[in-house]
Amino acid sequence: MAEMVWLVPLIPLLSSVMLMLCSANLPRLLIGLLGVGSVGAAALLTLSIGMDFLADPEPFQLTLWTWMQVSNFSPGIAFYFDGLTLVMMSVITGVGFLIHLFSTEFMEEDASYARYFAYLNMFVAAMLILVMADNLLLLYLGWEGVGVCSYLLVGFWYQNSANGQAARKAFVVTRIGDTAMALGLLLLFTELGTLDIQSMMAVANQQWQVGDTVPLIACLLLLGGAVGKSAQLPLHTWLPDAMAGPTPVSALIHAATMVTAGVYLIARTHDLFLLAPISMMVVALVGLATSLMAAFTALMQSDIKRILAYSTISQIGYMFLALGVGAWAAGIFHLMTHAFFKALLFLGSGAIIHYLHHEHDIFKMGGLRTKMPVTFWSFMIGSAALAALPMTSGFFSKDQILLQAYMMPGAGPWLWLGGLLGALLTAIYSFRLVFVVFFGEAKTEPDGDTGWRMAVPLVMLCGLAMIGGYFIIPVADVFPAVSGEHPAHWVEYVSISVPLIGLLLAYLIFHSRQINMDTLVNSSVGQLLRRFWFGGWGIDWLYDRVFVRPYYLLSGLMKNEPIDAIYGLIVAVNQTFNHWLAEAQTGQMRWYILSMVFGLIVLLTLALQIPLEAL
Amino acid sequence: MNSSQMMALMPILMLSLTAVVLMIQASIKRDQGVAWWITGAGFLLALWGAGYAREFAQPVTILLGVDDWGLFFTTLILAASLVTLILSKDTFSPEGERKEEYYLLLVLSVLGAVILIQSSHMASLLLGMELMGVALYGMIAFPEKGELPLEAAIKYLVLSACASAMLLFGFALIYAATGDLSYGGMGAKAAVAYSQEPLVLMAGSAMILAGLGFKLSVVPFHMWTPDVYQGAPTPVTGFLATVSKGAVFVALTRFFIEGQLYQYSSLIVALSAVAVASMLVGNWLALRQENIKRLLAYSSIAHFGYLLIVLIALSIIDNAGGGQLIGEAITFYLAAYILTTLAAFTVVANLAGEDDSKSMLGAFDGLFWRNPLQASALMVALLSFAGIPLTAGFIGKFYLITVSIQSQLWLLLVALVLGSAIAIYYYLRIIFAMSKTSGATIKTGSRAAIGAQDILAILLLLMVLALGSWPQPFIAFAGGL
Amino acid sequence: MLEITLFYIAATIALAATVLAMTRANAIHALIYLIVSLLAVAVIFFLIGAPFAAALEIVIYAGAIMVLFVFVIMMLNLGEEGDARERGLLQPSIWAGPALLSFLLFAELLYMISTVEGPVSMQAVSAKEVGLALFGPYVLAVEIASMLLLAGLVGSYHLGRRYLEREE
Amino acid sequence: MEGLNIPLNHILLVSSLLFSIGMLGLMIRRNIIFILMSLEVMLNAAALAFVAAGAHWGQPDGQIIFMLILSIAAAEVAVGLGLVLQVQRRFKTLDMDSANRMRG
Amino acid sequence: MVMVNLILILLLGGVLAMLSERLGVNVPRRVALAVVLVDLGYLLSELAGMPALTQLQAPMPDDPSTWLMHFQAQWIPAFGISIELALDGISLLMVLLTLVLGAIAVSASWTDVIVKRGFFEANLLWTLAGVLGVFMALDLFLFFLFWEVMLIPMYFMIAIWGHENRGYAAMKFFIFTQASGLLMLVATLVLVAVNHSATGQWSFSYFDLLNTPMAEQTAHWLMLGFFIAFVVKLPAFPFHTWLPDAHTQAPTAGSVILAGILLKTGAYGLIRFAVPLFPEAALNFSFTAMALGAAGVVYGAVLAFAQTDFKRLVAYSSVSHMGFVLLGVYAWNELALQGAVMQMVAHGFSTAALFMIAGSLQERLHTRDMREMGGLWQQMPRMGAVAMFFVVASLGLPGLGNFVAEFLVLLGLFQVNPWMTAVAALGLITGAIYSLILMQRSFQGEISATLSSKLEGHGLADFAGREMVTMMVMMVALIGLGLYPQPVLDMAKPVLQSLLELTSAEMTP
Repeated sequence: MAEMVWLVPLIPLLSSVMLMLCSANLPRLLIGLLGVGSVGAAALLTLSIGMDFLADPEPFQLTLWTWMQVSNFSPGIAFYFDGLTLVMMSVITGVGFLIHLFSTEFMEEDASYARYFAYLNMFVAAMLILVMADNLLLLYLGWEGVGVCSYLLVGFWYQNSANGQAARKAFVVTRIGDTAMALGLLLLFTELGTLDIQSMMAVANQQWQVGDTVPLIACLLLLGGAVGKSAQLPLHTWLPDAMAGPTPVSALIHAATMVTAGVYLIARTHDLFLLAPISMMVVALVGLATSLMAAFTALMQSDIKRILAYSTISQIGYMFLALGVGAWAAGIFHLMTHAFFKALLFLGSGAIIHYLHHEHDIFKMGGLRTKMPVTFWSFMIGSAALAALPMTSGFFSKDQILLQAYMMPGAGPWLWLGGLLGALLTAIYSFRLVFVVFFGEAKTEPDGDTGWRMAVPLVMLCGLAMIGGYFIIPVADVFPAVSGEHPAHWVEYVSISVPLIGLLLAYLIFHSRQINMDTLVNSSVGQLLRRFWFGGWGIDWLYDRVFVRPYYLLSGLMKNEPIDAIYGLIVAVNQTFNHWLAEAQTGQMRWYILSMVFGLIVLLTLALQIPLEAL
Repeated sequence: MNSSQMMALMPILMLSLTAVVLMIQASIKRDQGVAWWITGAGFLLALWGAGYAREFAQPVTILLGVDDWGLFFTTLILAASLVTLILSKDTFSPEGERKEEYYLLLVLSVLGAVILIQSSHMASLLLGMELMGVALYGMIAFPEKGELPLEAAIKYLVLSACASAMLLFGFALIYAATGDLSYGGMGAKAAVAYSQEPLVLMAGSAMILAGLGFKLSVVPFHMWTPDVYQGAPTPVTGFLATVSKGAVFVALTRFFIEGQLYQYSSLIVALSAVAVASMLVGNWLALRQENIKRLLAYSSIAHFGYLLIVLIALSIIDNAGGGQLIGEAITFYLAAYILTTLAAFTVVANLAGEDDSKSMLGAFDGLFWRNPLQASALMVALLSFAGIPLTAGFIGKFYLITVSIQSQLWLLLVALVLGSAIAIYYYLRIIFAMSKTSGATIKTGSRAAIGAQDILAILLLLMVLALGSWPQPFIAFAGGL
Repeated sequence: MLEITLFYIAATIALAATVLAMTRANAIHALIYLIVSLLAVAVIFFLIGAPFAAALEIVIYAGAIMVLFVFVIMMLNLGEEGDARERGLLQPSIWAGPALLSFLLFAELLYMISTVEGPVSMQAVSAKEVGLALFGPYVLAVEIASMLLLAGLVGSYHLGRRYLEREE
Repeated sequence: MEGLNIPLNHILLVSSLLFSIGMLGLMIRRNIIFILMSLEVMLNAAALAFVAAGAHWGQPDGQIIFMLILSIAAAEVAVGLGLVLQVQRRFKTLDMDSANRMRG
Repeated sequence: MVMVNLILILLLGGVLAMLSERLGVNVPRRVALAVVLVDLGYLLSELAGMPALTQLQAPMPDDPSTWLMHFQAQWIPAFGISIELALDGISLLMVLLTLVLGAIAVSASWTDVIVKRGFFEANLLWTLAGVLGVFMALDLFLFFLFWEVMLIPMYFMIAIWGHENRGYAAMKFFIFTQASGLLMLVATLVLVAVNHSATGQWSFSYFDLLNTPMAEQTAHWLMLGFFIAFVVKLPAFPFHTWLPDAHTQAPTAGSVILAGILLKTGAYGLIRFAVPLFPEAALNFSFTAMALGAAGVVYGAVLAFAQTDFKRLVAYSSVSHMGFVLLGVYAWNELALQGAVMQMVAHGFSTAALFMIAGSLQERLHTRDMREMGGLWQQMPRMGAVAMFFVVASLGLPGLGNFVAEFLVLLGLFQVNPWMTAVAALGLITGAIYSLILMQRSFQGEISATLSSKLEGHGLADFAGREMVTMMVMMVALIGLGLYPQPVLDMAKPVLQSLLELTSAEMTP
């Protein structure tokens, strides 16, 4: 079975190509079957391969062909399969399948049905290539591939310029990170002579000592890529805007899979990061800072998808924190659980949006609890998991992260404290959402609740979000073992109780209104903070002023080719000479004679110089 | 003078005979058709004579030195004269003006050119040049209508006479310094004279350069060129541009080499200044010129600037080894220039005739579609002027660059490159005008039968191309001269 | 010494007459001065031992060529108003530049002549010697000169004929 | 005739002066007749120099060139005056400054 | 003789195409297509008899017989000039590219040229012939000849069938390339003269002129002469300004040939002549050259972003892309050189396709101004999808040819100069910016008011069969290059290795 692993990305890819080529000629049913079926097939294949693997957990490598061979550079189109790969593939194909299924209903009335599934399938293929790649170059192929698919899907409704703007922003901002990553690849190859991840890490361990500069630079460059793709500070600004795409897309790409690619990348190349402790610290700090920043921002948003987007940023921050403190497995675990509950939440919001005529503003919703029960329960479970209420999947993963952060020598407790604050905020904003949308008086009337194609994925994801915490991911062989020590019990208790406090606060503020925040909010400081947080800490504004506008200005100034001015000058000089000389051709004979005499005098003057040899 | 020497003078004799026959014919019955045929026959005879004389190549008295090189240019010039003759038949004064005098003047002018080419003595140089010039005055002013030919003629006459006076005075000074009037004798004695009275020799040489430079229209003696080119009937302009300039350059070369003037660095400096100025000024002037005849005049200024490089290079390469190269360079460039210019003027003469307004750039709009044959000929000529490969002009320029590299004349090389770069613009302007599809109304309908003019244009076009794409035979030939 | 004195006198006359000729407004006056100048030059020729040249200068230059000028001036019947305009043209602003150029030219020639070694004796060349050379090595020149005159003849005939035809 | 003791450089001086004056005339006069006269002066100056140089070397060549100059002058003047007639007829003036139809 | 025939077929085919106009206005294009295909077929059939292209032996610079093909005939023995043509892996690659893109160019102008079609096709074929000559000539005189002569038909294509400002553009194009060509001519002649004085032989043969001993200063100046000629054609910053005008004003086929093939002659010249002839001087100069390349990458990208004219934008993107080639050549190691070669091929396809799309838009909308477009995807989904494909190709999406090229260049460059690499890598970002804005302004977003008023409810014709087939060829080519570039790399490899070997002796500092 294992050697069939290449089929997993190929099936969606082929389906995508078919959908593109025959888009006009296929009935909708067939399109749906093809789109969903291909991912389903990939999921089944992954399942059966995974079964085999779990029976015999031996990583294996499969080279299809040598991509290119130049000098000593010979990356292959090659896959590597181990526990980590399996986890990622399962998430991608599994969650991906559910979201595809959801989409068939969500996108039912869209004119570009085939195009949608073509893109989505292509995304799945690219994402699979990303996680299966044996070498960083192929990983980069997948990496850029998902970027393009993300671009296409965010800008899916291209008639609206704003969507295009958002899509371009998503692509360009991640591209900045990608470029750093590409430079990292160049550096790694130049230093290590290979891009095959496994052998690269082996060589790196031999060649470098812990704390060397080169691995630090390499790791920081890779981190650049990861930060871009995973929407971490300072390259997170694209993700909230990327919500312009269809909601299932947000669920799949901007919650469950693509945005976690950065986490995967760091986990995959963890040996390098271990060689550069400073980079690990940077990862942790970036993660923590991002998670706090995003959590504050999420608290202020009113657009349902933006809340979820910032929450995603925040949660990925947790994953980074986990990676940074060396809790590799915990990070990946959180990645998986997050995929479940965040996909759930996004799909839930998708259902709301779909049946509420594309309404995004949570304050225009309310009381949907009874009208859309499936959605409500999805949201409840999803939010519980997101807030890491005990027994939900999120609880298990987040708890691990916090505890291991605490255990980190040195800065551990501080990181833990920060994480706790984040957890508190998470609980508050997630239940704020629930209370505002589903409780209170009804403000709008939905068209109904979800059909089966929406309900099935929601229900299944509910299940996963609930029980996902009990999964044991087979990554023990992939990562170095974590010390088995446990922190003091009070630490655990605090960790468990903080989300509950958050829930309580949310209830008091947003539902029962027993705590009135209005005075605080309306004070001048409150307003300022509110606006500051609402705008994502002004980072977008800053970028706009520092990068975007100057770039527009610069290109606008140069539009008419300043270099041409130099050539224009040459032309002007020649024209001037032409003008002067042509003026001299007066047509008057006396003037001509004058010039001849003048010439004679010049010639005589030159000729009468006594030659050197005569002296 | 013995009979073998007479044989060596065969082309000159034939031309003189033609002149006499023309006069006799005029006195019997005036008929310009007959006169045309007589002239043509005379040129053909002279051509034959030029071939015949090769066996007898030798100095004839002190005045003329008949040699292979001179005979080659004699042939070339006679061919150019034939072209002029053919062009003259139809393209100007179609209203039956009596042109016998014109043909007679043409023959005399050619005679002057041939003498000039073979001159080895200041007297023959003087007489040849004047004969050519005096006949040309008449030819330029020949058309009865219009004021431009008259203006051109009077300007040419006065300025040319002024230049002749300079030339004469220069000769007188050299004669005073050396006591010899033949190039060789002068060159031999110049060394002595130079050690005693260097300034007289140099001043004389400078004035001679000025006088000859006028005929070559190099800067700053160039100002007459556009006016005369424009005002003269187009075939005469072509004649002036090819025969007159070519012959004068050959004479200058002889004088320069045999008189060993290249030894004197001050003259070389003066000549270099003239060359650089010509290359740049000529091209600058042509840059935005709207009248094709004037444009060609300006371009000829630049071309003779280029050609002067070869003479300057003599000062460095000398006769050792590189002399061969220089000889080939002069021969090739001049031949290429003459052929190319003839091709250009053939087309201009056909299209513009005597009508000045028809030689404006606008009149050439869409020529490609109206008259592809003539347009192609003009295009190839212009490309050859511009020095684009596969044309004769390119090989010529190739020679010049090689020569200037071999003699390490970097300044001149820079000027050459700059000038050529500027020149591309105005040659292309004409080509662009000819290729316009809008102005043409694309009417190919009235396609007249291919006339003599067309055959001539094709012939010249093929020769320019042949010389450019298969130059080896000609190089070998030129190397043998 | 007599010759030298005569030479200086002749030279002075020639120069003065030329200057006058160049500055006259009236064509006939100018022509007369020019003839005087030519005659003075003829005297110089005679003095430096070229009597044949002196004779030719008088007969052909002063005699024939200048007469051509006279003919034309008479044919054109240049009137007084032409004179007046010519006078007006001789403003300093017109001649200052050319005069400077002429002066420069002369200065350079002077500089050049100043290097020529002092008095050198002249040798007389008789008409016979000239004749022998003329029909010896220079015989072709005579032939070519005849062609040249023919060209001049034909040219002026063509141009003059048209003028005369038009006059009729 | 006996040898004469007139220095060559003096004669050259005279002829240079004549040449310069002729040149000056050429440059300042507008009337075509005067222009032709100026040309004659210049040619004459050259002729003087030739004859003097011939005498200096005791050769007949100088005088022969002088004769050639005569013929040149004659031919030029003949054609030149022919043109003068045409100029008068066409332009109704002999002022050469007015003959500037071609320029640029 | 095969190589001579290749050129002759095109030359005579051009004449044929011109004459065939008398048979009907639509005959010339068929003739032209047939001629190019026959030429291509002829080449392929000849290659069939050769050793497998992926296992070429290294062409030795001192032994022409090790080359794939070699032809020599006397031409101007007085100067040691001969008609010397030779083919090695790189030349062959370029020749194949030329012929394939030639066929595509014919297809691109299938309908948009209205007047004088015969002459148009003739010019097209003659340009191709000249380009083939450039890629095959190994006599420097002959090389120069082809180099100049190919400009003339190209000039006509722009000057006669170009757009509104064609005169200016054609003139600029011609003068830039001619003037720089003059420098090359002078440099060539000096080189030959130096060789002449060293050996006493006149020779223009590449084989003889390699390893000409000369002073450092001389080599430097000569190298500059060649360098300028080539980078003007390439074009590299700051000699690129002719390109936006020429590309914009040229008819579609002209743009395709210009961008697809003609620019490559500059790159080819650098690889073949400018560096190997003067290895040491090139090494000393490499920093400047690379800096120009990097500057071009960024500058081109920034200016591309600013453009509102579709073709102009694509033209500036060429400037940016060609910057990579310059970087690759002057990094002068196998990785970078392979990258440069790949870029030449891949850029040929991607840009040609974009110009074709521009041409199709112009044909349909009669404008190239993107402010008058917008939302075209809706009207022409196939064209939109195709455009999207080539846009992402041009921004360097992995899996497509351009990525392989750019990555190899960067990889090779990184080993030489990491900082320069960082600057060049900015091109990846800026490239994304302009590529996507192209898509946004033309195919996405709302339909502009001008356009909708122009359309008045009429639809626009989407890509039809002929266009789709042409596009498919290029798409398949790019995917092939992106996923399995090995055949191309293998063809170029022996050549590059022998060049590296040739120069390594002198280049070691």
